Amino acid sequence: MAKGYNDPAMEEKFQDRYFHATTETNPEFIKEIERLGRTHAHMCFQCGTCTGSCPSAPRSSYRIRKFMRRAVLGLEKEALTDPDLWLCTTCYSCADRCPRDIAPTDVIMAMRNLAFKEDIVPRNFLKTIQLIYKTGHGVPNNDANRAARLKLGLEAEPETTHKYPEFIPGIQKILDHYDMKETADRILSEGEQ
Amino acid sequence: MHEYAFFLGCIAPNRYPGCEAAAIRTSRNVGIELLPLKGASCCPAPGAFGAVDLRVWYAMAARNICLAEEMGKDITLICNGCYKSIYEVNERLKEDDELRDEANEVLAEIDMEFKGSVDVYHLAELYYDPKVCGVEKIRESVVRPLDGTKIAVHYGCHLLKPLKERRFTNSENPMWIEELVDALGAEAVQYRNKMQCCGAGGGVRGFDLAHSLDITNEKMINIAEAGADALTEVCPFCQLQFDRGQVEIKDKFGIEWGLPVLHYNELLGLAQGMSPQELALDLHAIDCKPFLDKIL
Amino acid sequence: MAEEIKQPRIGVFVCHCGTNIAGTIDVEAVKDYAATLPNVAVADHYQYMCSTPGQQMIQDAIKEHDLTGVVVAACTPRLHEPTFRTATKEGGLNPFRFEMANIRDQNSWVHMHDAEGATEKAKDAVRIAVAKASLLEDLYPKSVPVEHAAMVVGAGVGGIQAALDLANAGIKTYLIEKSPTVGGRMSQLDKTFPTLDCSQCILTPKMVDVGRHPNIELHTYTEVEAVDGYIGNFEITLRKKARGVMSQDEATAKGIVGGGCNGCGDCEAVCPVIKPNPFELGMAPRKAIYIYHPQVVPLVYTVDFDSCVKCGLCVEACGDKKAIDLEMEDTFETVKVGSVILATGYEIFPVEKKREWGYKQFDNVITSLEFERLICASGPTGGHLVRPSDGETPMKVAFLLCAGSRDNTGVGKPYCSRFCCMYSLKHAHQVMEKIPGCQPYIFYMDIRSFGKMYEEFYYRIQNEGAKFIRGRVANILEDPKTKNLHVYAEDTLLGRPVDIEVDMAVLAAAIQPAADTDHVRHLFGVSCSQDGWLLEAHPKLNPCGTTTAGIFLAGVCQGPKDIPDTVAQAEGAASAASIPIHMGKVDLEPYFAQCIEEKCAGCGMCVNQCPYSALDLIEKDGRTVMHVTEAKCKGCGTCGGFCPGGAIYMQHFTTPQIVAQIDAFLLGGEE
Amino acid sequence: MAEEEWQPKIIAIICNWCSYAGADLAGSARTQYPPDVRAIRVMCTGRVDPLFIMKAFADGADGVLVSGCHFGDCHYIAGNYKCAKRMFLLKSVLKDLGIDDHRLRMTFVSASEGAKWAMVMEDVVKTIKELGPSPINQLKQ
Repeated sequence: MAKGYNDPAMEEKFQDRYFHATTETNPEFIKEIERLGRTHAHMCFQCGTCTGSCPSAPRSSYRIRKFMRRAVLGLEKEALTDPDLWLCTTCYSCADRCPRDIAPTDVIMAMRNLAFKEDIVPRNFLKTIQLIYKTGHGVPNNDANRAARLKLGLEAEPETTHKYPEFIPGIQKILDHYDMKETADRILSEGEQ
Repeated sequence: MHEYAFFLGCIAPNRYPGCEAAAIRTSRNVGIELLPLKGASCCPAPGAFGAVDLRVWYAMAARNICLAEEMGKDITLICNGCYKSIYEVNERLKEDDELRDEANEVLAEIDMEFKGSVDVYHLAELYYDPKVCGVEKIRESVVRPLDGTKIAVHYGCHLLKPLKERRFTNSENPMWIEELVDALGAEAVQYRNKMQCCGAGGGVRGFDLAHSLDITNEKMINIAEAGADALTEVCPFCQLQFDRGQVEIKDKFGIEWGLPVLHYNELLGLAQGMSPQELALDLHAIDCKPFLDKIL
Repeated sequence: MAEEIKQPRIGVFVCHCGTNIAGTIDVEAVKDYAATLPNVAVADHYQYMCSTPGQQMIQDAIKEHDLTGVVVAACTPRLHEPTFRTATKEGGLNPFRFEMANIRDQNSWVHMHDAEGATEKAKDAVRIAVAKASLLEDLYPKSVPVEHAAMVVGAGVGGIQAALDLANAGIKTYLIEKSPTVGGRMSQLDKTFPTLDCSQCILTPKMVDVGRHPNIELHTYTEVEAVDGYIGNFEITLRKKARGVMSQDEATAKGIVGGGCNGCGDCEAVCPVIKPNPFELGMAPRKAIYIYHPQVVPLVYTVDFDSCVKCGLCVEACGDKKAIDLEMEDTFETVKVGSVILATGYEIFPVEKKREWGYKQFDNVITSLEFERLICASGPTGGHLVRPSDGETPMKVAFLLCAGSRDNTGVGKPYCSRFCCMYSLKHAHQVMEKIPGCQPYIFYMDIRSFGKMYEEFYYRIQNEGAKFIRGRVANILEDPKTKNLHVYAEDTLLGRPVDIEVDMAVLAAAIQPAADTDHVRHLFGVSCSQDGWLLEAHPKLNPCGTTTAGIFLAGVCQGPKDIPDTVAQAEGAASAASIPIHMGKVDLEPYFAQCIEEKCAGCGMCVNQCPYSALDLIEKDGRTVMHVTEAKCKGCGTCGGFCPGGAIYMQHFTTPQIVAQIDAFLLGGEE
Repeated sequence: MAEEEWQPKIIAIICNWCSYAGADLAGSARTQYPPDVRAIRVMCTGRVDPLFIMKAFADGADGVLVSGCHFGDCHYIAGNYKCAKRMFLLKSVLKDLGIDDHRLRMTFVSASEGAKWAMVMEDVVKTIKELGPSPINQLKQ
């Protein structure tokens, strides 16, 4: 709720910080998360086992429990725009220990999927998409490695899309089906402007 | 001879080819034949691809599985990231009609169909499984015991977790890779917080390298405390994080560890008499010589 | 069976149950429909049929319309069948001419969003009930005498209290305990919350009382082997396990004057075999001939034949008392009782299954029950709390609540174990009291201090300086050098992960039914809830009873409870169990099988079907026919479901009645 | 009637101690399920004479459910075992008569399994709807 102060700095400083449960939340958010993440996130009772298990928590502001809370309440914007969303190493310790048998990691993955739909995604993810589109591999071969392979008695190109590039168009079809390359190119080029 | 379709992934063939070479030779010595899975791609990386669109993750992994279905062979692989993608997608598509139909809709565009006719195994679990190989067979295959060496084991997250979606029974204090290490004549040492993540997964290595290295560094502190001569793992991505990560840790934090990092297959290769050259250990960022000096 | 044939005249009464039924089902339509059914003389509906005016309606209608049967469409017969049978009887009909249609629990409540479907189903249910009611007959319950004795299985505090109450009410009571002494879990505890009185101090007098009460026959080291009979007349076979030692009474009975065990302990002193003492959870040794602790009741030694090497040194040491018999064998005894109370208690969930907390992996992670023994003055350390790893006094202790409780993973238990919050508060108090400067950290999700003076106790412990961290512990790691523990959690109120280095961690482990509970409940025919706790007849209105008449429940075997609740339920169970005994007789529901002798071919196949040996073949008028012993028949109808000749007549569930119900549903109704 | 969606006629014969109590529990918990099944209460599934079921099918039932206690939990020791054996035999008889044996089902629902009762109801209705009207009803017409 804007207060109508003439000084924008004051307006910002004293902005309404109440949690407005009826206006601020998106009830569809938790449903989307549960569909994508295949886990009953709404059953979270905030015990903190997830954060306590998290290797990223002690070295950052990332609190997976907070993301669970945002999921339960439907705080979509707050969740998707928080850069901490990308600090999950997907170690799944939280999933193994959650007493409510929820997989918080999969909640994070679902949120990342939803963030990607909003064009919120770190560049490294997009570059991986581009590499796979081009070569079939996220970490492609290079000349030094080819030389090493030959020394080992292996063929220069492994028995993957590297040796059989005829499989690459199929992979591109799959990625194109979901507009992955196009989206990645677009977001990356927008970032460069 | 047990035959499997060998899913290579990206990092093993393209960064640590010694892992690939070792896997093929060492497994043959214990009765496992790895057949090339022609035209396989990235698994795709569960953190990188699962994060942007899980539907693509399912479809791409399903394509790789279809290649093995066409061969009529179960899949084996040597990377935990690949294991998560290929194993989990295989199991989920087998169980969930909706997911399978969605994946098959896309696969139909390239004339493929996921049938759910094969199983997926990590090569390490086959080594441990007495029905396929077993610790005894590994022990018998050793010609150059790694006597007198202390080796720390890193299991890697995606091998065991989420435990509910795995065949394993313990993700808190497993000891079976230690048994495989002990079988080589080495001493597997325990260290603090053994099951902690290497820090690389979920795209964090690419998103915030320093953050991911800080996790790795914590592991290095704990491993050093235990006095290990080397670290072994069963995942080339963890290997990359520990091996090249040490160089990056030195760059960023000014700390030098110098701990050799070897994939279990490389370790097994050494114990079965392969030379460091045959394993391309020179491609490792951290010099393996201090460790090799103890056994050669 | 076939007196005067009278055209049935049925009254149908549809209950609204406030809006419980009428909110979904069109009761008016159901009533109107009922009026159109064959044999229905009157149909009506009312707000609450179970109320006094509702019952009066039934009574009046019976007289006014000369009814032969009554149908009430309302809740479930499991709730109000007795009510309406009474009303039917008051109206002048035989109470068994009543039939109920369940249109609430199995209809309006489960089809709340399908008014049309629910109403159709209610009409069908009424039609089915009317069909049965038209064929109901007068039945007369069989009255049987009740044995003036009771049995209590399990001699923890619940069983002890129940036995004392029964015995004080003048009832001969058999108290059965599988271990060598009475006392149960409570005797292992140090102090009790919130009053902090010593557990042994308040329990021991009761233990002594059961040992010498003239109305109590105490059987320790004894298990129930078999159960036969029914309410009022249970015949229970006891297995008295070979104890290897005779009590003074047993010795006297064998003519050994002045002999038998007097608890002197000379045998124990010479016994060469050392084993862990289960009473001390393995933290202290015992010999192969042992007592758990000095206050045992009865004070009689026991030989552990699994570890005894039969060297005979104890026999020598015992001398003229001749109490020890190393060749002793199990003996059996059958007793007759009118009612039974089960008080089989609980055990600790094997919390090592939750691997993240390192129990049985790290020395200094212990369970709360082990803590009780370590802090107890009569425990293995004389009440000095020490770390198992090095015997040092801990200065920082973590208490982990919900260790396996409130856990939906399938590894732990989904329920709240209910007393862990309170004893953990007590533990925190104890470490601060006994070890000056010792800091307790209580990791909790919620503190459930719901009982009388419990919240006040929470206040007190907080005031004494315990640190409360609102977060469930993620994992515990051990410092390999110091054996100290790092406890990892999130302080969810602070929003930061915490790593607290402590000397010792105490897991408030979940509880689960005692190991033999399942075996015991099968013997007595008692159901269990999904978690394995014994199932009460009604969670609110009959929490001590079971669905098997004459069997009652006391204490934790029915679900987690603390000592006050256990004792309260034990007293309730004792009161309930004493009712049939004081009445001296009980009415058995007359659902007996009858043989229709004209149809019986005497094949005898039914005889083997009967689980109660109630059926025999007899010679009658030159033919072999089946004969039912009514007192033995419990009315299951298994014989009736099997008889190839249709010669068995199951009262109240006769073949014509059931077929009429089937026909009414499938062939009756609107054309 | 005929124009509307076909409503199967399903009859359930259930024991007093476990399944009937479980069905009541589904009610107390307000677990919702389709209303197609009509229940008849007996003290024990041991009472269930195979003729009852044949009668129900002859009368035109599209499906019959018999539900009792879990094995080992029978209030009368073993009535449910005996019933299960009969149902097993009866299924083969039904098949011989050209009636799909999925139309007859025996389930085990305890007094504490309200949610399971609701699942059984869902599943029975689904199964019978998939099978369609009983062939006996078709013959009758």
